[in-house]
Formats: sequence, structure tokens, C-alpha cells
Amino acid sequence: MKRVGVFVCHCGSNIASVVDVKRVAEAANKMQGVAFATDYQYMCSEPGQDVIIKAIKEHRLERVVVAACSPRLHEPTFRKTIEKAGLNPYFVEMANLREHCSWVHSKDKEGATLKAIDLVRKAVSKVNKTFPLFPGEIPVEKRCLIIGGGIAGIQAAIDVADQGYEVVILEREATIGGKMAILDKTFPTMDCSACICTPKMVDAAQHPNVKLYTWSELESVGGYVGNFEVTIRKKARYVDLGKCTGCGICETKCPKKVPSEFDFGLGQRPCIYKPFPQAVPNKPVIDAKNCRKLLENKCGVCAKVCPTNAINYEDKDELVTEKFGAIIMATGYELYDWTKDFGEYGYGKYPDVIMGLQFERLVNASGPTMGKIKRPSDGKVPKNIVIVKCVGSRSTEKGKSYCSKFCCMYTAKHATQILEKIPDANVYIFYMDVRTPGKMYDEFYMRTKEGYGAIYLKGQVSKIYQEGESLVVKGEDILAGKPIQVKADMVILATAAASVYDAPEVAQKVGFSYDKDGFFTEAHPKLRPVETNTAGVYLAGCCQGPKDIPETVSQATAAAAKVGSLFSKDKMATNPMISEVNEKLCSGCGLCIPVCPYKAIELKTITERVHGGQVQRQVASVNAGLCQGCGPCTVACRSGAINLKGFTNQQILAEVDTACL
Amino acid sequence: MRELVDKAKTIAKELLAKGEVDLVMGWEKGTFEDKTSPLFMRKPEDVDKLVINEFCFNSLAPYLLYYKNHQGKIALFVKGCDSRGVVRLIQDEQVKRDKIYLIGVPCTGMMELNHEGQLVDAAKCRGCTHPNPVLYDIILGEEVEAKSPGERFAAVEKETGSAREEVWKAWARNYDKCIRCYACQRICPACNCRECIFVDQGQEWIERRVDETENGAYSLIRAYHIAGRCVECGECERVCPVGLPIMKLNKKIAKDIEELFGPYEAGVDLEDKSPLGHFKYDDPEEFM
Amino acid sequence: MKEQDISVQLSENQHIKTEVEELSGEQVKKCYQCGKCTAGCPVAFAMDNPPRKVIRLLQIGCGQEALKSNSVWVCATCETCYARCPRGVDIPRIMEAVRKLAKKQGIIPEKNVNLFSDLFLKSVENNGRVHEMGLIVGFNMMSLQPFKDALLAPKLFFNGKISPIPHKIKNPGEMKRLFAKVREKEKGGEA
Amino acid sequence: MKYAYYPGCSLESTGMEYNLSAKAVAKHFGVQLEEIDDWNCCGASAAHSTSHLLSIALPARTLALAERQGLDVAVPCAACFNRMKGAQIEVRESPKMRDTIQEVIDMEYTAQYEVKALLDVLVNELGIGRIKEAVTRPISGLKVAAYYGCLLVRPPKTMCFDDPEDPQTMDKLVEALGGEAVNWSYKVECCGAGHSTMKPSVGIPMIKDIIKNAKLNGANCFITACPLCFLNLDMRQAAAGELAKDSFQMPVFYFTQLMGMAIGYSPKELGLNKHFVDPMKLLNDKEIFRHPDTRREKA
Amino acid sequence: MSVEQIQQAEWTPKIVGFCCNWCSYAGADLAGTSRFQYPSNIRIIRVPCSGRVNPHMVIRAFQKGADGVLVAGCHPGDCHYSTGNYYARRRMLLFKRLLEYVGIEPERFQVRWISGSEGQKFAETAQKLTEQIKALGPNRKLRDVR
Repeated sequence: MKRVGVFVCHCGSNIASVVDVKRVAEAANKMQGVAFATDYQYMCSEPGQDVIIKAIKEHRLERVVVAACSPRLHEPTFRKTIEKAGLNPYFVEMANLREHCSWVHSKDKEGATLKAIDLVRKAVSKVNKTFPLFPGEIPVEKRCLIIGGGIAGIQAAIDVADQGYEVVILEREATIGGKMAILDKTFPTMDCSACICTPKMVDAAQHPNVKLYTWSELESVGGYVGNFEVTIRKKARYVDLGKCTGCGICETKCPKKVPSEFDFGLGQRPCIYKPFPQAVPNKPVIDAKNCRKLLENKCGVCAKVCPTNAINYEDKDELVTEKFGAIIMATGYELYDWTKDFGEYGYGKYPDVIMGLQFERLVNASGPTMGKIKRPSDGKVPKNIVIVKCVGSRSTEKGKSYCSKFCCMYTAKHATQILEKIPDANVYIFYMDVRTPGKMYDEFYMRTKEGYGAIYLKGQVSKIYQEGESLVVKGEDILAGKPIQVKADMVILATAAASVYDAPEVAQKVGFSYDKDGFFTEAHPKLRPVETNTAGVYLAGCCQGPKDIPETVSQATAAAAKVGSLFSKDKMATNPMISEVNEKLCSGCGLCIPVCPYKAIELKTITERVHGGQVQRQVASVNAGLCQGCGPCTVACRSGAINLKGFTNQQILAEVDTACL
Repeated sequence: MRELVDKAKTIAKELLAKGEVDLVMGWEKGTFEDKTSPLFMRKPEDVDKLVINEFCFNSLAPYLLYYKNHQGKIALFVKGCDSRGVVRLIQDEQVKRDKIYLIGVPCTGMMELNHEGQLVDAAKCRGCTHPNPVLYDIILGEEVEAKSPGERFAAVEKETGSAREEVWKAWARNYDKCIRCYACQRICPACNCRECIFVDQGQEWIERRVDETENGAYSLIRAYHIAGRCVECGECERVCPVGLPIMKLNKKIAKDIEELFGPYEAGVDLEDKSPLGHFKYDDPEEFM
Repeated sequence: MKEQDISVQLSENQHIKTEVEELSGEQVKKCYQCGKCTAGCPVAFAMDNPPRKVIRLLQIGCGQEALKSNSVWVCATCETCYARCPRGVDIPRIMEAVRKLAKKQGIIPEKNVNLFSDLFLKSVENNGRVHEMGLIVGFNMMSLQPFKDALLAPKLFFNGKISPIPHKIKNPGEMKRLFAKVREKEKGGEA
Repeated sequence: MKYAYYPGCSLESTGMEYNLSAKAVAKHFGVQLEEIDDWNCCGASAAHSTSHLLSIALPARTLALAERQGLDVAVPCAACFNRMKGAQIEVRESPKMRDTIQEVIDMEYTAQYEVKALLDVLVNELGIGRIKEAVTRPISGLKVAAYYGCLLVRPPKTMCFDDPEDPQTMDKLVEALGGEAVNWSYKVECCGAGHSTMKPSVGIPMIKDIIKNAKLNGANCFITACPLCFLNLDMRQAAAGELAKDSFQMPVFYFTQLMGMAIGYSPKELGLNKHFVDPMKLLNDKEIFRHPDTRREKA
Repeated sequence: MSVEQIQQAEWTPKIVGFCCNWCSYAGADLAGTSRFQYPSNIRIIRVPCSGRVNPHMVIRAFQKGADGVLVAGCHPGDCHYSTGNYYARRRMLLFKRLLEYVGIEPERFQVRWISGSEGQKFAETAQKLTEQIKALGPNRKLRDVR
């Protein structure tokens, strides 16, 4: 039995007006092991805390029970208090006499008082079983990996780097910039996307603390917060970045042209190419799938013309492993492939039915048409353009059940762009709802309608088909309650924003959860929107769910801030209230392993002496960096070999026993 | 099953002679005609004692726990249920597959003497779903048909309706008999803790008293500890000196698992996940 | 147009909605009024209330109006709407259900459609198979347009395509029994 | 290959050329079609719109009879196919419905056998390859608009043997027979079969649109697998033409007729003389039958 | 009134409630701050997660004289540790059925999802539980009678 001190708080009249605190203190005094008990106005106040400190010294108290408010409120306070008095901070238990007693039994003073006494007894019995706990320390590798080099990744990189930490951007494409580099203008301000995006790309690339791994993929992730071990595959580029000056001769000379991914097939590119002129790094890659040299060992023009002989057809994939303290996921989104589901819109067999992003290229000055809006089929300038919203969004049958969020705004943007460039054009927008929350957004929408005269038709489109030169679009105008049709020269589909095809795979590699749609799950939808449930892994941008650019950028900055606070200390204190394995009892059955949400438990082999001989056996071991102290493992363990410090089986049983007295 | 014995002997002899294994576990005739006891064969000549008949009740799987630190390879004969016990031990990381050699015995069911002293089908074999070994390196003879797989849950299907008080009284009265000899867990392949919480007083889970409350707690927790892991071999009930209906609890849980979380039989597939070791987002919530 | 108190409507016409939902096994609340059904409907042009609106009327407790609508009679059950509905609402089944209710209440805005299917079924009930000539002629007579298709009929006839003698199954009584059983079952509220 | 064959009412009368040609072609490819003994009408949309139970009971009786023959069922008429497939699936999926049905038709019916569209059988089961081989008289010059209509492909959840929006089975067939399948947009639009009799004001415009679009896309004839669609497009084409102020001359064929032609059957054997829109003019222009190598010469 | 009846009338059940720290315990706190009243006979034991509650602890409560036991955790999907309550759900489902099988009234052992915002629900649960168990009378089953 330890020498326990009990301190009953009046909390002004909050407790005292219902619970007879004096009686509680007296009762406590009589309890087994209690060496001292008293009551006081406000235990949490400065003088209140002094009362505790003084008592600890005078009465040589080893454990403390504070009977006051909810531990969720003041447990930290009183831990500091007794620490000041030289006790281990985890030697304090709280009895919740306010939220769980006086406030909820105000009509039953006697009952409340008796309960208060019980709660104190319960706390005493528990505190008696506490052992000293010490927060562990793990070193923090102050380097941040950012997966994805879109605007989210770029912003996060710059913000982390500016705080003075090393950053690596991992990008699977040949250049950073992501979707924003594809766009022409940005709503609602209509400033040129490239003009605000490319400078940022350059800033990131030239930042002394930022290292770029473009044309690279994530291979594997090990370790835990502060100490991730990441293996990266640098795909063969066949161009020596050291030697290449990005002069671009090779690109002009390459004889073979293929459809450009960057322009979604609307334009052509050579087989040695930069995705777009302002690419960063501004150096080409060879497309091994099409390069004739690599395929049938013919041609080889690029090598011949290269002034710095930077071309290396022998180049191979390369694996590099580096340590990082934190990871920011910024893998972005991709447009849902409507062509496999939407037969009513022609499965993509009509060339003039295009997606929003394709239109961005059509209207983009650096695009295949030099910014002239021409329809893909015959290069004619379209006069009647239909925009169809919610293609694959908000649908339980085809595509995605959620709202893709930014389509309403970018369709409005497209409408204005068309009407600016083709004054005599008509734009018809079929919509289910128009959702424009955001600064100056609804004004923009109104301007599109009233200023530019885009025609909004409420109703989903049922069928699009070719009739001669034009496309017939069948819909209903719900507001008029009439079936209608439009003869259009071009149709733009606002297709759903979907998670990247291999997002789940990536999430599994890094080790955190994702939702049914493949978007990454935040730790708490309201209060921890940039953390994942895995410590040290943060989210930025559309990988967590559809977002427009300002939202993406702010989340990126937020993630960077999180990383900053993590890196602000050399060592990271770990929560001491975590699971612990008693190797003597552990039979290494591993039943605890699957129930751990943090993959914190693994089997390790230990050697021990059994009558003379050395024998090896397996036991569970808990990774202090990963364990968050939730405890399902302790229940999975039949022999009680794994126990949760601060909530040990013995502590809880003691509470149960006294609670039932 | 008797006809398999010769083939069994040759195999066992060969294994020992060739030194592929340095121990073969089997059965030998017991003190009584209708019993057998485990036989540990180290030399080819030991094999002569080997018998295989409808009295080879005892599962040899749990003995592997005593050979955890054994260097060489061990061979043992396994009936359907025994093999499931072995699977259990492998899943629980207690035995390495490559350290054991399994000789499968298709089982036509055990026989036991009833009160009138006639030989009848053994109770523990009722509702057996896997008479053939689910895991083996070599198998003796032809696979056989399960006799009464439909009756897997027969033990828990009847006895509904009687008033709750009655159920409890009957149950408590039964478990009053328990003398806490722990034979049930000694024989159980799923009870493979290094130190059982019912033995280790230090952990304060139980008090080692023999009374209604402690016996009650013991029986329920024992059953819960092997929930989703019990291979339904029925050994616990067979070895109980006071004849407690232990399998009822185990079967009840097995049945509930099927009802709540879908079809599942423990120790049948090395790969499958234990029902309490994973979950579905849409598991039922009948207590809500 | 007289404005209606939806709260009253909803409570008073609840039963129509429930009956439709029971008959069709479909929930009208699933529909979010995107209009894709109307947009693709080949006969919407001939409807007083397009499919979407029929469902809307049910949603907001104006079931009576839905029952009076000719739409449910014009619907060709071509399933285009169902195939494309983003919410997977089986609209044809709902139309069918409304039609049955209307018929029960004697609301038959499209006499001919109704007449035709009645004659059709009579023909099946009597012969087990449809007697097309009998059907056409009967229909034209009773729909008071005796000479409709008069120009087409002869060619059909001389091609031997339609004959004055109905094809029958071996024992037409069997068919009558089947129909009778269905009727009693449906009274019994089964299926 | 052996199937229980359900001609359905139309094929006994207005759709008899379908029946003729189907049997001929099947025979040619050694597909045995064993007519279901004492089959009855499927109830079509009339039953469907009157009583759900009836709409299942009627096909169920026939299917039950077929089950006695122990064969999968092949159905030429798209409408019947749709009904029967629907019934089969509902009975298969709901034990309650099965009991009710068995009581109503008082026969055993377990829905264990498949219901297939004749088109599915003669093209997908048989295989384009075998058809290609059999072609002796390619239908070159025919620009065919393959018209599927509603019931063959919808609702996709139940029909599911071809794409609901852009089906290909008949297009593949046409190409295999040496014709050209035009790409057009009204493949799966409804022709409003029922309405052309009951409500011409609704039916005729629907037919008009279909024919117009086919013509617009360069088709010179139709191919279909549904007697109702056939009757509509064929018999009512004149009326539709008047409405469109355009004298349509677009013969309509059953896919089995085209197959028959290509493998060498004579016009009469395929009932080509029974059409409203005389096909012979087109066929002669394209010299389909003047083509030397006919089945008889071979034989 | 007979002595027994009087005892019955005065007797109040002992209820032990295991509450997860993040949702249910917070819910109980909220019940307090919003002053929702409920009977004073429930004793809350704070655990980090409903997944921490070992069925053995429930039995222990019954042994030591509890008349009813409540296990409360976050709603599925809201678990602070993302999956703890899903494991708890499976365990408790099985265990509850086991207790009923041996004849313990289902009302005596209940599981509830109570979020941090459901102060009302917590109060109501405590209220209802007390009434149900009061109706049942004291629990003697599994009780340590020494």
C-alpha cells in the first residue's frame, strides 16, 4: 500500500453545493492506504496546487488523488503540480466529482455524496497500482518527403524549405506542376494559370533546401514518425540531367511523333520530349514505349544531334533509399474515365465530345491550337457549345457518389472563355445544381449568366449523338418541365474528379487509411483535417478529396506548418501510456498483431537460457514510435502478456472491484 | 481404420530409419481394450507397438507444445480434427510447418463404451465436418465421407425455451462440479499460452477457488479465450473427469460466429484470419 | 393555378405514395429530379407530365395529379430511363404501378391503350395465344375507327400473315384457370 | 447445339418470315430448335402493364414446359425474350415468387435453365468465325442499320448479353456477312410498337425519327431481331414517310434473313416476298442473288 | 409492505460503465456540463478505447457485485484510433450472446455507441439502464457471495 493523499475540490459551489465535500474528505481519510485527505475551494488554482505540493512534502505522499472535475480538463495540470513536488507525473488520478456527479445528481445530494466517496475510493485503488511512467524519446530526421509535385506539393515544399528543413519532392511525371500547369486560366480572377504556377515551380526547384526527384516512383516506406525509411525508384530517363542543357534540339529533330499525354491526345509530341515548354526540370526524357532506338535499335538521331552527348540509351532504373522525419501526401486527382461507362454520350467515339481538361488545352495559348478554340474533328470554330455537368459525379449507378466540387466553377469559367473568344457563340450548360460557395464565386457565376449570356439549363443530359456535322444533345429543361434538345458543334463534359488510379496502393505502402473512393482519410474530419491516422504523415490537396486551388494551397501550407512543429524539436517525446510486452508471459502467438491499427506490433526473436541450453523464441514487441495507446491488443492477448501502461489490467480490475463494493 | 496400421508402420519405420525425423508420435494399446495412449517412437523397433483403431481418441497435436525447442523434425499421425489442431498451432506460431511431418489418417469415427457397456459412436465425433486431415505430408488410405456434418451444432440447437432462471441454475449446478484440474486446457491445441492467467495468480485476474463464481468465470473466459480458435475436436469435454458439457460453450460461440460474421471453421485453412482478429465495417449490431 | 398546402397534401395523399411504392417495390424518394429520364424518353413529347414530374408529384404528395396524368398510359416501357437513371430508380415499374392504381380508381385518360391491352389479354385468356386479326379488328371496331389500317390489312391477309382462325393451346381451359388464380392471388395481396 | 424453341405468337402470323428464316439458318448450322410443346403467349406489355404476377405467370408456364424438355430456351422475338428472361430471373431470385408461380401455373418450375435470345445463340454461341466460313453469297453493297430497339438490351441488369447503349452483335454479324454496318444513333431507341396501333399520333413520329437517322447515316436497309420492330418499320414506313415528306424505301430484314441470303437460301425460302417494303429492288441493284455461287450449285 | 418489498423499494442497482475516453466519457462530461440529470448509481471507468475492454472485466464486475454493466464507445467510423470499436463490437457481440446462453439477462450487459456530443443520450442510457435493472432486481448470478 502506498501513502495516498486525497484532495477534494469544491470547485466554488459547482461541487460543494451538491456534494458534502467535508464528508467525502473524512471518508477518504478512513480509506485503506490514504495518509492524508483534505478539501479546498479551487484545487486547480495556484494556492490550490500549493496545498497539494505542501501536503506531498509534509506527509511524504507517494500517490495523489484529486477529486474535482473531469480528467479531460485538468489531468495535465495536476500532473505538472505533483511533478513540481518531485513525484512522477503519472502518480495522480482524478475522481470526476463535477461532470459525473454534482452536476448530474443535483437533486440527490445524499446519493451524490455517496457516489463521490465511491469515486474517490475507486481512484485511490487505481492510483495504488500505478507505476512510474517516463515519456520515451525518439530522434527526428529533419527531412520531409513530399509525394506529388503538383501545386499542393510545390507549395508545401516551399513552406517547409523556408522553415529551414530539407525537402524532397517525388514526382512520377517528367516535370513538376501537376494539373495546374495544364490549366489555362483560374476562376474567379481569370488570371493565367501558367503565369502564377510556373514561377512557383521554379522557386521550388531553385530553393537550396529542395531536391527534385522527377520521373520517379515510390517503391516502399518503412519506419515511423521521425524515422521513415523510403525507397524511391528513379525511372530510366535516358538523358543525363548533369550534361543536358535543355537546348531542345533533340526534340525538334526526333522523327517520330505520338499523341501528347499533356494535351490529352489533342496534340503531338516527339519521343524525346518535355511535357510542356516551361517544364521543371527543363530537360527531356525519352519515351521508351515509342522510341525506335530503344525498341528496334534504329534511328538514334537524338544522340547524334545532342551537343553535350547527354543521351544514354543504356540508362537503367535506379533505387535510392533515404531517411525522412515526415511525409506529405500530395498525389492529387485524375479525371474519371467516362468513356468506359457513358455509352449514352458515345463512349468517346465522337471526337467533338471532350473533357474539361481537354478544353483547357484547346483554349490554352501554349496548347495544340495556339489558344484558338477549334473542335478536334475538323478544326472548325464551334458556334454552339454544350457543357454537361455532373458526368459521373453524384451518381450511385455510374461513377462516383460524391460532388466533385470545382466543376460548377470551372464550367462557368469555360463558358466565359468561349464567349470571350467566340463572341457569336452560344453556350448551353446542363446542370443539376449550381454550387458556388467561396469568395467571389457566386458573383462569377452570375456574371457568366448575365454578363456573358451563357444559357443555363437545369437538367441532366440523357443522350448525345452525331447527326451529320453536329451533335444532338437531348435533355430536359426541368424548370419548364419540357424535353429539349440542342444541336451542338462541340460538347464539353464536366467529368468527376476521381482519386488517382493507384492511390490505395500508395496509401498501403505508406501505411494509412483511405476511403471507398480511394481518397486519403484525414485523422479527424473537423479538427485534424491535414493529419492522417499515422503519425508523421500529412495530407495536402485533392488526394484527400476534390478541392479547388486556393483550398489546396492552404491545406499544403497547413501540412507544412505541421511538419514544422514536428521538426522544431531534435527529439520527439513519445506518449508513455502505450502497450508493453511481458516477454516472460508472451508465447509469441501474434494474435495482438492484426488488431493494431498502427502496425506497431511485430514479432521479434529473443534468446534465453533454458536449463543450460540457449534457446531462441519469438515474442511480440511494441514500437514506441507507432503505438498510440489504444489497447485492443491487450484484450487480444489471452495470457495478459501485453499490457497498456497507465491503463493496466490490474488498474482497471482494481477500479472494477472498488466500484462494485 | 485398423487396416491402415501396416502401411502406417512401414511409413513410420522408414522415416526413422532414413533419419528424416527423429521422433514419431502415434498411439499404442492402452490399459483397457477401448483406450489407447500416446506412443513416442524414436527407434524403428518402437514402431511395432503402433496401433491405429477407433480408440485413438487423443489428439497428438498438443504434445508438440512440449517439443517447441526440439531440434530435429517430428512426425505425427493426425486424424481430421488433430490436423486442425496442428493448423491452429501453426497459425499461433507455436510450431513451424517445416519442423513437422504429418501422416494423415482418414477417420471413420471413434467408438466408446456406453453405460450399458456396448460400443457406440463416440460423442465427440458427432457432427464432425472434417474426418479427413486438412493438412498432411502423406495420407493413409482413401478419404472418407463425413458422417453427420449437418449435426455440427446439434449440441446447442435444442434446449431453447426453458426459462432463463432454469438455464442458469442448470448451468451453475453443472459447473459446480468443476474441480479446476485444467485438463480441458492441457489437451486443447488452442490453449497454448506460456502461462495461463488461471494459473498465474500474480496477474489478479482470478482467485484459485472452487466455487460457483470462480468456476463460472473460469468456464466462460476459457471458452471466450478460444473463441474463433476452437477447432471443435471435442477433446476438452472428453477428458473432463467430471463430465462437464464443455463443448456446448465452444459450439455456441462457433455457431454465433457463423451467424454473425459468416461461415467460418477454425483450423481448416492456414491462411484464414481469426474472426476476432479482423472485422467488417457492416458487422451486425444487434445490441444497439 | 390554386396553390396547395404541401403539408396537407403530404399527409392526405401519403397512401398513394405508399401504394405505388408497394406495387413497384421502388422508392420515389431515391429520385433527385435530374430529368435524365424525361430527356431520354422517346414518348415524353406526348406526355402531359414528363416522367420526372410524375415522380415529383408523388414525392410532394400530389399523387392524385399523377394518377390523372396520361403519361403513365403513354409510357412504352422501353426501359431507357431505368437504364440511364443515375440513382437507379426503376421508373417503368413506378409508371406501371401508377397506371394500375389509376385503373383501380377508374381514371383512364387513354381509353385506347387500355382497351388494347384488355382485348389482348382477353385473346390470350381465351386462346392461350394472341389472335392478331381478331385483336386488330376487334380493337378497330371498339375504338370506333373501323377503317384504320384498312389499306394494310389485305396485304397482311394475302401474305397469309394473319388468318381468321385463332391459334390455340391444347387446352384453353388451363389458361382460364391460370388467369383466375392470378386474380384471386392479387386480391389476397400476394406478389 | 440443341435448344427449346419458343416462336411466340407473332412468328406464327405477322412475323412468319422470321420463323421461316430462323429455322432455315439454324438447320444449316446444325443448331437444333425443338419447339416447346403447347407453348402460350408471353403476355407481352399488356400483361406487364396489368398485373406483375400475370406478366411472370404467363412466360413461366411456357418455361416450365421447356424445363420438362430439359433444354435452355432460345427465343427469336425480342419482346418475348425480354418477358421470359425477366420472369426466369425473378423466379430464380425470389423463392417466395417461385412458390406463388408454381401454384398459379400448377407445374414445377425451378428456373434452372437459361433463356437466350436467338440472336445471342446464332451469333455469339455459334461464333462469327463459323458464320464467315459459311458465307457463299456476301451481301456486299448492303449498308445496314442494325436496329436493336428496347427489349433486346434493356434493362441491362437483366438482358446483359450486349452493350445497352451501343450494342454490336448484329453489327458484327453484318460485317461477317460481307455487308457494311453503318454507324448510327437510333440503334436502341424505342419504335413505340404498341403505340402505332393504339396511338398512331405517338407511334408514327417515333418510327419516322428512326428511319430518318438511319438514312442520314447512309444506311439503305434495316436489320432487326424483333417482329414488333419489324412490323413497325416495315408496315408503317409509308405512313412515316408521309409525315417526313420523304418517300422512304428502306427494306427491313430479320437478321436471320440476311444470314440466309448470305449462305445461299432463295428469297422465297426466307419469305422475302412477304415484306411491305419490297426488298427485291435493293437486293437486285446490289446483285446479291445474281451472285453465281448459290447453295444449290454447290449441292 | 413486507420486509422484502421494502428492501426492493430501497434497493438501487450497482452499474459499472466502461467509457472510452474520446467519445463516451466525453459524452458523460457533456451530460454534466449540460446538467442532464440521471440516477447516481452508475460508476464510470475510463478506458482509452472500447477496444480496451476485456470481457473478463465485465465478468469481474458481476462477480464483485455489479447488477449491470455498460460498455460505451465511439460510433463505428468515429473511433479515435480508427478501428478499436470495430473489434470491440465483434468481441461484445459474441460475449453478450455467451452470457445470455448461460442464463444471464441481456439487460444486465449492454453495449452502446455514445459520441462526445451525445450528452443527452448518455443521460438517457444511464436512466433506462437503471430502470431496466431495477425491474430485474439484484443480480446473484456469477456473484461472489463470500
